[in-house]
Amino acid sequence: MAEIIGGIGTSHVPSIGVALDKGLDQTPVWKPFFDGYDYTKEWIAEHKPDVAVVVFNDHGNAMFLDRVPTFTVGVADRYKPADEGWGPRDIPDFIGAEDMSWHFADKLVENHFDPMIAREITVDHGLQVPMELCFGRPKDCWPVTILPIWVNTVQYPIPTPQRCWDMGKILRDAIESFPGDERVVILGTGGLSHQLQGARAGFLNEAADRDWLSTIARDPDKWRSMRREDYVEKFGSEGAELIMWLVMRGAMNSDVTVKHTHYHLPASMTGAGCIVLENT
Amino acid sequence: MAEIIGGIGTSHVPSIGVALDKGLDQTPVWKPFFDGYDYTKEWIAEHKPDVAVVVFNDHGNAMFLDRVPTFTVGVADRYKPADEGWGPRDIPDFIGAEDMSWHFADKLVENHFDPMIAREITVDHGLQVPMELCFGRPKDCWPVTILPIWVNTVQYPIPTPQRCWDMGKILRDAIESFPGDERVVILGTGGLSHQLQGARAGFLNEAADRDWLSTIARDPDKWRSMRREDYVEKFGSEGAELIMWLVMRGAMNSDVTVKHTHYHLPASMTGAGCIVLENT
Amino acid sequence: MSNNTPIAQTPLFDRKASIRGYKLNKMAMSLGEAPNRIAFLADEEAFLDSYGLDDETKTAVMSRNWHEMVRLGGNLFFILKISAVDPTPIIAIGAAQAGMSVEDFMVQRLGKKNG
Amino acid sequence: MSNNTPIAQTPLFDRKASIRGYKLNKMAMSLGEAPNRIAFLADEEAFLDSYGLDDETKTAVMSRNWHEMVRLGGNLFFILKISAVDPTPIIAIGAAQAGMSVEDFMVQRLGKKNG
Ligand SMILES: [Fe+3]
Ligand SMILES: [Fe+3]
Repeated sequence: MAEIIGGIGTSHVPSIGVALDKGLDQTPVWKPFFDGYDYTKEWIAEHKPDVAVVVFNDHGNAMFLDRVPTFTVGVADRYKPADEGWGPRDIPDFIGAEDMSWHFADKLVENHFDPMIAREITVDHGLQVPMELCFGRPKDCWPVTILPIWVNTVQYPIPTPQRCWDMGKILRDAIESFPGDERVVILGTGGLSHQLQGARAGFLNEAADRDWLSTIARDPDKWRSMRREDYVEKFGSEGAELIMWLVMRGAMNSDVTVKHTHYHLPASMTGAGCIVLENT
Repeated sequence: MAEIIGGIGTSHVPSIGVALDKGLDQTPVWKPFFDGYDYTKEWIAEHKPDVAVVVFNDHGNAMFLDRVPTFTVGVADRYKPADEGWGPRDIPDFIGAEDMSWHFADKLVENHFDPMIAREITVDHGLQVPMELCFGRPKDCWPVTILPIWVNTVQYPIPTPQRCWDMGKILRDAIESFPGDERVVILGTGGLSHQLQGARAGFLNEAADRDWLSTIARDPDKWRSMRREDYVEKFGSEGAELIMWLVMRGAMNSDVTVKHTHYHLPASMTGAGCIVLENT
Repeated sequence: MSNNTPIAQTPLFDRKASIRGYKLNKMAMSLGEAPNRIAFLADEEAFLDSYGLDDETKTAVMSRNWHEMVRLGGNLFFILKISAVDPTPIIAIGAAQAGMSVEDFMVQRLGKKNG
Repeated sequence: MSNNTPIAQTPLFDRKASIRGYKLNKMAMSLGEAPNRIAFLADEEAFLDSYGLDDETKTAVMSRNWHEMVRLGGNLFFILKISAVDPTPIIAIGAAQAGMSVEDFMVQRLGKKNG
């Protein structure tokens, strides 16, 4: 049986990747943000996961509006980083945790989820940036295989927070029933507060972000029962991406230990943060 | 509030379309099959639906194995008939019941279904053939708009029979809460027994088919609680498509009146049949 | 559904078949577009090569060995498009799966008196 | 989520926007591929025409009027690819949405002391 060794929540802002590409991570603007991930990287180095489940949304790179799946599970053996318009980034391909992915897909469908199952698809900054923040940028290959889960947060209707939470429960079942001894870390990504479009563009909500980071561990019920509209109002239209952290949180114990919290405002136009959780 | 005026279950064998294209429907081989749809056509003519919800599966025409959605809801304004390799068929495009489709998509996601939402997609014989069997072949345009629902029955895992049934419940809610006075007929399509691949190819099961047709109205619980494997065993690997009738059946009252039943063996390599149901 | 008892003589199109037959099915699906049908008919081997089919699969396609195509992961719904480009009745494809002559297949499986 | 109270100054990318901006977003998404970026830079108007954009939308794109592109159904995630081909900082795009100068936007919205 594979094992969940921890859950990480993190922003996935594209300009974080750009800062890394340009070697700006130690400049005064970016250093305080990246410093907050030192602990996260140490935690990863110490706990040595074999597989990273990454919950994220595509941002108009691997999926168009012609066909919008609510949830997608990747079952590929390999995922190329998406070219988001700036040309290919110099990071290695991601190797898929193929067997675990199919096992998870089976469990989802058995348990009345309706995923799209994808095996020819690229991964955009929603996955790339969290992987770089947690694992650094490897020369040749990533130290883990990945199980990507895409959540539609672009075109309404987006899934409910409760549905994301419920998917976390199945994810946990799938990992714990997987025949193997893999150590699995779950990355819930996106947010925190930001809004890119409309007259309220640039909206940030530090109070809400800090509330999220300080209560997602001990009082997730508050967040999973909140309406989608309330996410948009509180965190901004793109800040509603935070629902994806609930897949991670739903997969963890109700009692978790907070190993680390980090918040930085703003990264680009976004409230940026990270949390590291272990089951108690 | 729109209204469900009835539910139809029917096979969607591609050679039925070929027989119509070649004008073979009155030949000795095909006449007994097509005669069984006379009542169905009369029922349609008498009850004048405005919208046809068609539940079917794609057969490697509009979707490939690169990305396999479990359920797909069409929200397009127009659907072109797929070219399945024999060239385009001489039937009109289908006009989408766009507003009702989006309303259904909203209801599904609210109720914790995870559909793919599609607006640039063709429809293959799975939809074309039932439409021709129920509405005849129109010169210029179909007398109804359509709300297509695709169910993955090609690549395992396919959804459970219970999940199809549950989707029918949401479909009913969506139709009955839709602001309009449309008269809606629901077509559950596919089956009956057939198997195209493996050493058991050509498998037919008349007893099971007749059991299905005689009990789907009064005892659907028997069928919705049956395992997917049992469908494959009883109806053949492709006969498992019958799970799609359960979306239609689930959307109807528990008490329904059977207006018509038809069975013909074989149409091409398939047990072919039709049933017309009204809410009691 | 991967851990369940297999059903006799009934291959489910699961992950294993889907992975094995991916290129074959992709090639076959492309025949839904007319220009690809023309290319297939003009130089079948070059067309198959452009989808990266291995020799075993190429041989199965070029000899219209339907049973072998399925064994190599072909799914009937995709490979039927080959039978549209190079007309083959589906009953013949069924008979090939069953390992029977078309006549025997029609009588024994489909219950028809004669072909 | 279509019947709910709208959130002030916050357009949700729902069916209405998705339908309205379909061609614009499709054009923008295509810039994820290098050959399309080259074609866009070589003859922008011809490139926009090849996606069937109407005049209003073409004008919005060609004048890099981000606010107008969003009003016409553009979704930021897609149209950001235009800002990759013809570099524009996302903060400038944000400021355009807010109807502010970049400097005011950075101070008033993002809480930065100066640009
Ligand atoms: Fe994002
Ligand atoms: Fe079918």
